[in-house]
This record gives sequence, structure tokens and C-alpha cells, in this order.
Amino acid sequence: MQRIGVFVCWCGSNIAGTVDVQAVSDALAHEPGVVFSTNYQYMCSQAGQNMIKDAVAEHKLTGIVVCSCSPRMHEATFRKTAAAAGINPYMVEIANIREQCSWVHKDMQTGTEKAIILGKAAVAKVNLNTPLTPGESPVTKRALVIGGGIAGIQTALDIADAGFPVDIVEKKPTIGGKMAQLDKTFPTLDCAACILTPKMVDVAQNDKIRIFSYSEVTDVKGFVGNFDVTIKKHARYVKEDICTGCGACTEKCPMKKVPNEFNLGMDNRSAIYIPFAQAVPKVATIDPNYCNMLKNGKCGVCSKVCAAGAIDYTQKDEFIEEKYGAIVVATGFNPISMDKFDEFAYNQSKDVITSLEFERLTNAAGPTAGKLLRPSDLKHPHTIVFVQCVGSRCDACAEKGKEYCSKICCMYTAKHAMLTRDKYPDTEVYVFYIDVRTPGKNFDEFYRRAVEEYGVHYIKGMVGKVTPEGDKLKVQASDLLANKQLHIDADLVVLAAAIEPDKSARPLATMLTASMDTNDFFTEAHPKLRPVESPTAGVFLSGACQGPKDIPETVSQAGAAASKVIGLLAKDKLTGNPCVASSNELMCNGCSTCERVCPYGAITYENKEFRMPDRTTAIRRIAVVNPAVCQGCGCCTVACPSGAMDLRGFANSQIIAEVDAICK
Amino acid sequence: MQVKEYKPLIVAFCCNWCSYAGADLAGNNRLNYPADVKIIRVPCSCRVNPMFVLRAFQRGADGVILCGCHPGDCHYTSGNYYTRRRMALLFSMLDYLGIEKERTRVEWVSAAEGAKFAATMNDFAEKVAALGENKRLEDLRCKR
Amino acid sequence: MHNKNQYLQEELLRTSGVNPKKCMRCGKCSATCPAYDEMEYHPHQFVNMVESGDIEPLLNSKSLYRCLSCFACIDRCPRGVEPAKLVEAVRLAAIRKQGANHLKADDVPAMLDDDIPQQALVSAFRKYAK
Amino acid sequence: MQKITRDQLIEKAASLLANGTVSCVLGWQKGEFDYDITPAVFETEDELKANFVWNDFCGANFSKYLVSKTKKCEGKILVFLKPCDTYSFNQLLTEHRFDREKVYAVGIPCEGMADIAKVKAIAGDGISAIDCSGEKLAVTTIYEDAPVMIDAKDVLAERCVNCKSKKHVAYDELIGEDGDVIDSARFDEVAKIEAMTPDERFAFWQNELSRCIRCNACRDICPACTCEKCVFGNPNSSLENKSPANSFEEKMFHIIRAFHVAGRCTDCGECSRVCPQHIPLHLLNRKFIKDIDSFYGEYQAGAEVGSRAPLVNYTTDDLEPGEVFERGDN
Repeated sequence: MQRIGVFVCWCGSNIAGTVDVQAVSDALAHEPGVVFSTNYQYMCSQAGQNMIKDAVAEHKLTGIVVCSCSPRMHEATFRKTAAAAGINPYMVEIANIREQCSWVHKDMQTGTEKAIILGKAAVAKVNLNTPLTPGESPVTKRALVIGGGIAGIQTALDIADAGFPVDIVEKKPTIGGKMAQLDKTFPTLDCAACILTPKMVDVAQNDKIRIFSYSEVTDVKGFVGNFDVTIKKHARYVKEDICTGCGACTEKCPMKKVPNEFNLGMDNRSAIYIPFAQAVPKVATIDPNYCNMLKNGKCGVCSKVCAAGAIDYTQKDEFIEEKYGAIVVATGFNPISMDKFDEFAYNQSKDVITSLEFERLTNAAGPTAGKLLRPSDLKHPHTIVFVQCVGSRCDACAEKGKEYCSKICCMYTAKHAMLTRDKYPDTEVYVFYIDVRTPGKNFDEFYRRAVEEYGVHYIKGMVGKVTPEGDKLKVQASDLLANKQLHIDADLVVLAAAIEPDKSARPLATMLTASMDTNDFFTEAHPKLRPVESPTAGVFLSGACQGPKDIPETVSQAGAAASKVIGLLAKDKLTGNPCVASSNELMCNGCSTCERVCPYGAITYENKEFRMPDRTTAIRRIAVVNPAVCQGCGCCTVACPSGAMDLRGFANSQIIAEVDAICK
Repeated sequence: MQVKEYKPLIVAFCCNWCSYAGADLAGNNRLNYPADVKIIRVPCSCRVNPMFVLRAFQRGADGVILCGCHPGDCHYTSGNYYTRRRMALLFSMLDYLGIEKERTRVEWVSAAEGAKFAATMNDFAEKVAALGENKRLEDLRCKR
Repeated sequence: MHNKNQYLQEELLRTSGVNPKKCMRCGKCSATCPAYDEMEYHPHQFVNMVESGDIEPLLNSKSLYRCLSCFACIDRCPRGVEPAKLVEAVRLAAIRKQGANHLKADDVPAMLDDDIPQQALVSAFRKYAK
Repeated sequence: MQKITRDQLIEKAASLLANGTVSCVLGWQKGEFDYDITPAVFETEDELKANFVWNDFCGANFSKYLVSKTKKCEGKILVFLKPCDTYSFNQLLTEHRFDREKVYAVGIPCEGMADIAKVKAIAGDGISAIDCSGEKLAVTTIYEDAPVMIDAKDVLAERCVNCKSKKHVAYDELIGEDGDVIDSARFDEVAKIEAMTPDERFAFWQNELSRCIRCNACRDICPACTCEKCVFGNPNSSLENKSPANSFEEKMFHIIRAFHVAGRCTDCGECSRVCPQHIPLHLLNRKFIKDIDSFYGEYQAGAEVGSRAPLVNYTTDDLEPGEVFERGDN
């Protein structure tokens, strides 16, 4: 028989305001197994925890029930308290009388009644609890970073810096990501390439870091500390280790009409290409969709001009299997498609562009070599209209757009407007905004400078319609403060498109069993306290895959993710979750049903000799659970017809005891 | 004689990762739902054995609801897919035995859906209350 | 804020099905409105005024009848507020206030005219027979 | 009358015993009466000749016995399998419940088995002998001198009237000819209950299940219920329930039993055959089979070894539990 102590928390007035805590502790004092019952203002405080420790010593407690806030909040706290008091931490159960009782009910009587029942259920469960000890598993001291943008680069550098090997998997032929496409960065206006490319070089030169470019993750198995990952390396038809990146092939390639994705299709590249001058790895890649040699066997020019002999038209996709201890997701973002926003005439006029396209138009390495020329006729635009919040902050029910604020648009639009006025004082620049959101160090000052020093016209209101007419774009907009409708003849319209997670994130999340929100951003383990960890152990989040972020924030999160990875890889062994399935060999039929439903392949079978009731022996097939692989979902326990399979910590008998206590 | 006001007894099995967190969020946002709902935490909706559901009814529950992560979002990848099949068959069987189908329900509630959790519980409690006491599951054997 | 028109406001929200609290004051409805210059109160003001209970001026404004019901504001509103439906509801309120809110089935034959499209009659009947 | 004779089977068994292929034979033998035939293990030709029986009352499905017998018997066991028995045989193999190498399976055709209750309904009580060797069943009672002649068709067991398959899905050797899978009307009865109002369904099942005496015969005969320890007989399962303690427990027992075998039940009908209270238990199992077929696509347990049963499988777009009630066929 257990000797259970019950501790009812007031949580100040959070619980005590709706639940008669004295009545609860009195009622639970008479439950079977309970030898001590009390209540206190803040059980989670040091004084509260000491109270538990004292009671354990005084009353020789073997089990503890805390009636308090959600176990998701303080289960770990009270387990530690129990351990400190010399009780197995898994002899603690929490009755959630705050989130699921006092906070959702208003009436003292019903709240108290419910709290007592929840407490009884917890007591009933503790009566059947058994001490559990976590198993141990080794840690593979290597990390995988998925995505080679600034987030992935920073994370990889920081992990490598601590001495652990890191692999970066990047689906594009080069690392660098979105930041490589940017011109200048707010609020300091230093050029993106100047601060990014040295980091890219650092990655290339770091002997702890391997880059799998033009590759993607196709399969993830295993668990924290022991992931088995399959990486698919797409055939680039160029031998990576031999290519010197001289670029002779790209010059001689006769197929030059391929839309250049690095410049967002605003100019062309050749079928064999190096995305940009500072690409890492700086090796050519053949685009099989356009290469004549690969398509119909006619050409072969690149192979002839390559002095190094790096071209290999027979290259095949390659699958690499590698073991990792930790995985960092840094899959980043993309601007959303403007197809559904007909009113801005994005698909009708070449002179309506997104902000990312504007970045390329102003970049010295861009299609116009840094001169601000409008795409349709390469003339200098004199009137430019910037539209903010295109597709951001939309109604959840709206078919187009996203519900969230994309966070970075206010600042980059201010940057674009300021730079335009700085370089071309003869242009009129209008920015239509709903709100200007500039929470960040030196951000608001930056925006004010755009208005006060550079004379950018900030207008509170929205653009309703853009109509191409002749070589002008007729912009119809509202000025809410002046209460009038504006008609502007613009030469260029720039849309601050909302950003969304990269499309590869969703299938990756499924592979990693990491959860996502409705917008396909990865969910963090705790929104405030564990912002760089995924709820799936061993999976960490870096950059915009977790939510919209600017560069400073991305870099700091990348560093934070790296430090979490380092903390994990620094351990030699991981202690697992002891709440895993186990099979009672005496009852097991060996029927393989459990094995079929296990998502982790944690169950295997072995033949074992048993003594039968009639004193003969027989060989029987029985299930064996690998506790390091089992994650404790309990699916097998229900599939098992004989009830041989049970889940520690959530045993059939424990759940039934809870059901019985509630239904009494 | 004083007639005691009928209060339904509802057992809610919530998976630890989504629905239990959704219930916590309902609490954080102070969204009311009837105190008749008592939550039992399970690691995954697939931990819920049909026996638990029947046991609850046997011991006098008036309604049993299972909440889990949305299909595709299971913390354990596939648990809720199995739950979905198991409960579809179990509920169909209970219906076949003439037991009111409103007494059982499966609802997918994510950790972000505190409002949905509260709304679901309000709706379910209301439907169960409308059915009154759970006589059928208790009395199948005894002809009256 | 004290709201003297609470009853009327509730009526408008009910008949229109619009929730003006969803508005984030971006002004896209007004930016998009083809009849903007004809109006005294513009679509975004309409939403704002109904929300604050400042409905009398709307009832008496000609703006009410300048709305073309082109629904551009409904289409483009990022928040799904549907200002045109609110304009329509205020129009109906204005008509009802004048007592001319009812069209009886018996009145219809007298109004029959080859030039009136059948659709107009049906929609008028649907609207004013409530 | 069965197409193959007792003598044919004894001859086959004797020759396999003689040449050492098998060391024992799982067959039928007469019980107290001609119609209560029980399974038995034969080790010699003499035993076979003395006690082996094959007639219209040999309904017992031997598959389940292989689980324990293969562990005990030295050498191979000869087992006679009727078509419907072969499905159970395969299902048990899928679940690794016995060693295929230790079994020599002889498939035998079946013309359908007789239901003694139906025989009694025609011939009356006090049956002293039944002769199945002629065209008709000759039933002798203690009250009449002349035997009552009954057409076997008129007393076919329900499961044989709705026979789902005359095809053997597993055997080492076949005696006689193999048949085909039959497009049976076995779900008609289920559909009839589904078509009732909830109140009628409740009344129907209350009437049926209230007769249950929890003798566990249905569980003990079921070839899918081969658990080393049944949850209902396990004191540590919290569900131990050897006899009904309160009014709900029959239903609990029968729902759980049907659920445990859902997707594994081959619809052999043994549960209903052995029920002393004549509860149509097969209607519970068939409900699950019907539901599985309509929700997740047709599936016949035991049709092949190693197939993935519907309850250990899923698709991402399965129907929701709430949707089962919205379907037209419910």
C-alpha cells in the first residue's frame, strides 16, 4: 500500500478564488492510501517544495499528489522535488485544478467538487504507480542542419566552433539563401553580400562542416541522439570535387535563355550555371530541364571547354545515409504568390514587382547592374508606390493571404524608400501603410529618417487598385487621414508581399514528426521558454521556419539553436523517457500486431523457452520493446489483444483507476 | 422529495501533446465549459483502449469524448490514424447495439485550439445532457 | 463609450451579418471604391461609424445611395468585413424608418410593367416583404 | 450428406501415419450423442477406425487446436480443414501462432453442416441416433420406431446457409475438388438490424444478450481468441471478469471480444455454433466485417498469410468516427 501525501496549491487566488482548497485537501485526506493532506499558497515556491520534502520525511510518503496547475507547467518541478526528497520522481501525479478547473469554472461549489474528483483520480493513479528509471542511449556527436541560409549557416558555424561536426543540407546549388539575394540590410544599411559571403566562406573552409548542396533530406528515422537520415544528392552533372568554378562552361553554353531564379526570373542564365559569383560551393550545375545534351544528346560544349574535365553527363542522384545526434531545421521562407491579388495587376504589368524583386533591381549584381530601371522598358522610374501588408494580416477565412504580420516588410520598405530617395532624389516615393511597425533597436529612428530626412511620403491608407494605362500605372488609393481618394500615376509599384514558410517544410515536419501550426510554421516546444526547440526531442528550430524574422533575430535564434545542439552533443549518454511500453512475456502471443502499429520500429520478436503449466517446456515467440527507441505513444497497448503490452506511467490499470475514480 | 438536478458525467481523454495543451489554453484564456467534463491525460489518443471507453460507461459516465492531434499532426506520427479507425468501428458498433450515438465523440483539437476545445466541450455536454442519464449502456442485460 | 443607438446598431449588425470589429482601418475599401468622390461618408468611415454607433448621420446622408453595390470593397477587404453589406443594411434601415419598408403581394400586380425586369420585382419583394 | 466419406479420410490419415509424414491426426470423434462431435487426437490406425467420425455434425474448426498441439506433438500433425477452416488457419499463421512446418494440412470439401437445433425442431427431443450416410438424415428418437427422414438442406446451420467460400486458401493436399468464393448474403441479417430504429436495435440486443450466462464457450472456441491469457481472465488487467458482476458486463464482454477479433475474425461462425443460449454472436463480428468492408475496402481475414489487417493499417483520408453515422447504409 502506498503512503500518499496530497498537496493542494492555492496558486495565490488563481485556484483559491474558485476552489475551496481547504475542502479539497480535507476531502482527499480520506482517500485510500492518503496519509497526509494539506494546502499552501504556492506549492511551486521554494517554501512549498520544502513543505513536500518535510512531509515525505515526516510521514514516510511513497507517493505524492499535487493539485495545482497543468502538469505541462510544473510536473518536472515536482518530480525534481520528489527526487530531492528521496522518492522516485515518477511517483508524483498532478491533478490539474487550475487550467482545467478554477480557470474555466466560475462557481465555487462546482469548482471545488470538480477539483476533489480530479484529486481523487490522481490519488487512484498514484496508488498504482511504480518507481520508474529512465534508460540510457548513446549520442551520435554530429549535427545536421537542414537549410543553408543565414540561419543554417550561423547555426552550423556555432556548432562547429564548439568542436562538433556539422552537415548542412541545402536544396539549391549554393548556400546563402534569401540573404544572398538582398542588397542592403536594415537598419545599418551595410550590404548583405559584404556581411554574408565571409560567413559562407567560413563554412566552406571549416573542416568540421560538410555542405551537401543541391540535396534534400528524404528520410529520417531514429530518435534524439540517434537519428538515421537519408540525404538525396541530386545529380548536378558536374563533379563537385574537380570543378574549379572558373565559369568557362557557363560562358560557352549555347543555351542562354533560362530564367535566372537568383534574379527572380528578371534576366536569363545559361543551362550550365553558377548561381552567383560568391556561390559556395563554387561549382557549376547543369539544369537538366534546359541542357540540350541531357535532353536530346546534342551539344556537349561544356564538356569540351572544361579544362578540369569535371562534366559528367551520366551522373545519377546519390543517396547518402548518415547518423546524427541532433537536427536543426532552418528551411526559411518565401514571399507568397501574388496570383490571387488581381487588384495590384502583378500579372498584367512587369512594372508591378515584389520587394524581393526590387532588391535584385537595386543590387549591383542584379539584372540592371544596380541601376534602378523599371523592368518593362528599362527607363528610370520617377514615381514609385510601395504597398505594405500585401497578403499579411488577412482574415483567417479569406482565401488569399495570411493571418499573421510578416514582420519584416515595414523595415525593408522604409529601407527601399530611403535608398531610392538617396540615390535618385528626383523620384517621388509613396508608401501606403496600415500601421508602421518598427519594434527593434534603431528601427523607429530608421523609419523616421526615411520620412524626415529623405522625404518619403508615408500615407496611411491602402492601395485599392492598380491599372496599367499606357506606360503608367494608375494607382487608386485612399488617404485616411486627409479623408480623400488619391490617384497617382506611378512608374513602378512595389508590393510588400507576405512571407510564408518554404514548401519543403511540411513534408520535412512529417518526416521529423515535428509539429507545425496552421500556417506551416514549426511549433516551438514552449512559445516563451523553449523557443528554439521543437517538441520532438533532438529537433531544433532556426530562423524563419519558426515564424517571420529579420536578420538580427534570425542570427540570434540560430546561435541559440546551436547552443542547444551543443548542449545535447556534449552529453555522452542521454537518459530516456521511462514511460515506455513493455511486454509481459507470460501473456504475449507473439502475434506481431503491436509491431505493425509501432511508428518507431521499437518492437522486435524473439523465441523464448517457457515452462508450461504441465511441467513441459515450449518455445514461444514473444515481443521485446527497445526502450531507447520507444517514445511511449501506447498505440501497441491497444493493438495487443491479450493486454500483454502495457505502457509504464500510463498503464491500463492506472487509466482504468482514473476512469473509476471520476465515474464513482 | 427534492429532485436532484441532473448533471451529466463526461469523461474526456486528451492526448498530452495537442488536446491536453488545448484544454490548458482554454484555461489560460478563461473559456468556460461545464464542470461535468473531467479530463484524463493520455500520451496519445491511440493510448485509449475501447475498454476504457466502455469502462467509463459501465461506471456511470454519460458521455465519453476522445481528443487528439489533428490527423497528420500526431506527435507520434500515426497514432491518431489508428485511433480514428478504432473509434469509427467502436462507435458504429455501439450504434448497432442501439446506444445513442451522441454519447461518444472523437474531436481533433490542436494545442492552439483552446477556443475549439471549450466550444467542443460545451456542445458535447449540451448534447449529452439532452439525452439524460445513461441507462442503455448499464441495462442491456436486465429486461425491465 | 456610451452608445445611444444600441438597438439600431444591433439591428444593422444582425441584418447585414457584418462584424465591424474585424476592421483594421486599412482603408482598402475606400481606396477601391469607384463612387468615392460622390460620397460624404466613405466605406471605411461607414464601418467605423456603425461600430461606434454614430448611425444617424449615415441614415440622413446621400452617400447611402451613391454606393453602386459593385462589391469591390467586399472582394478586396483583407479582413473579410464586407462594407457593402453594411451600406445595404443602413439603406434598408432608412427605408424602414420612412415606413415604406413593406411591399405586399397585393401591391405587385399594379406595379407590373413590361419595362420592369422580373428580377427587380422579385428582389424588391424579397427585400421589402420581410 | 458429405461428398467424401469417413473411409476416405481414415485411409488418407492411416497412410500418412504409416509412412511417417505425420505422427498424429487431429480429427473428430463422437461425443455422448451422435450430434455432439468433439475434436480428438488420433495416433494409430486402430484408434481412427474405432472412433474417427466424419459427417454432417463435424463443424468444429481445428485451426485453433494447432496452437497448443503443435507445441506438444513430436513430429507433424495431420489436420483436416474444411474450406472455412482454412481461413482461420491462415489468420493464425499471419499471427505466428503455430509453426507451419509442424502441420500437414489436408483440405476436404464440405457440403455444409447441420444445426442440431433445427433437427430437433423437426424431429423433436429424445434423439438417440442420427445416420448421415444416406441422401437424407435419418433421425431416430426414443419415441418413434421409424427414423424421421430430414433433407440436409432444411437443417443447414446458419453459417452454412450463408457460406462465404468453398475454396481452400491453404492446404498441403486436397481431397476432392476445390470450390469457389461465394457471393453470400451473409450481411443481410446485419443490414436488417441496422435498418431498425435505435430503440428496436436496443431491444433486439437486450433480448439476445440478456441470455448470456458467461460460460465463455464463444471465447474458448474462437480461433481468433488464442491469447495466452485472456484479459477477462487476468487478475492484473483490472478488467478481470469471469462472471458477470453487474448488469453491464455481458455487453462489455461481447463488445470487447468482438473488437479484439475485429479485422482478424474470419467469420467461421464457431461462436454462434457453440453458444448454449443461442445468441447470434456472429452478428456482432459480421457487423465489424461489414463496417470494415464499407469504410476501408473489402478485407477477408485469412484469405492470405501476412496481410495487414485493417485495424493495424490506415490511410490519411480515412473517414472520421463522427462520419460513420452520416453514411447512408447506417
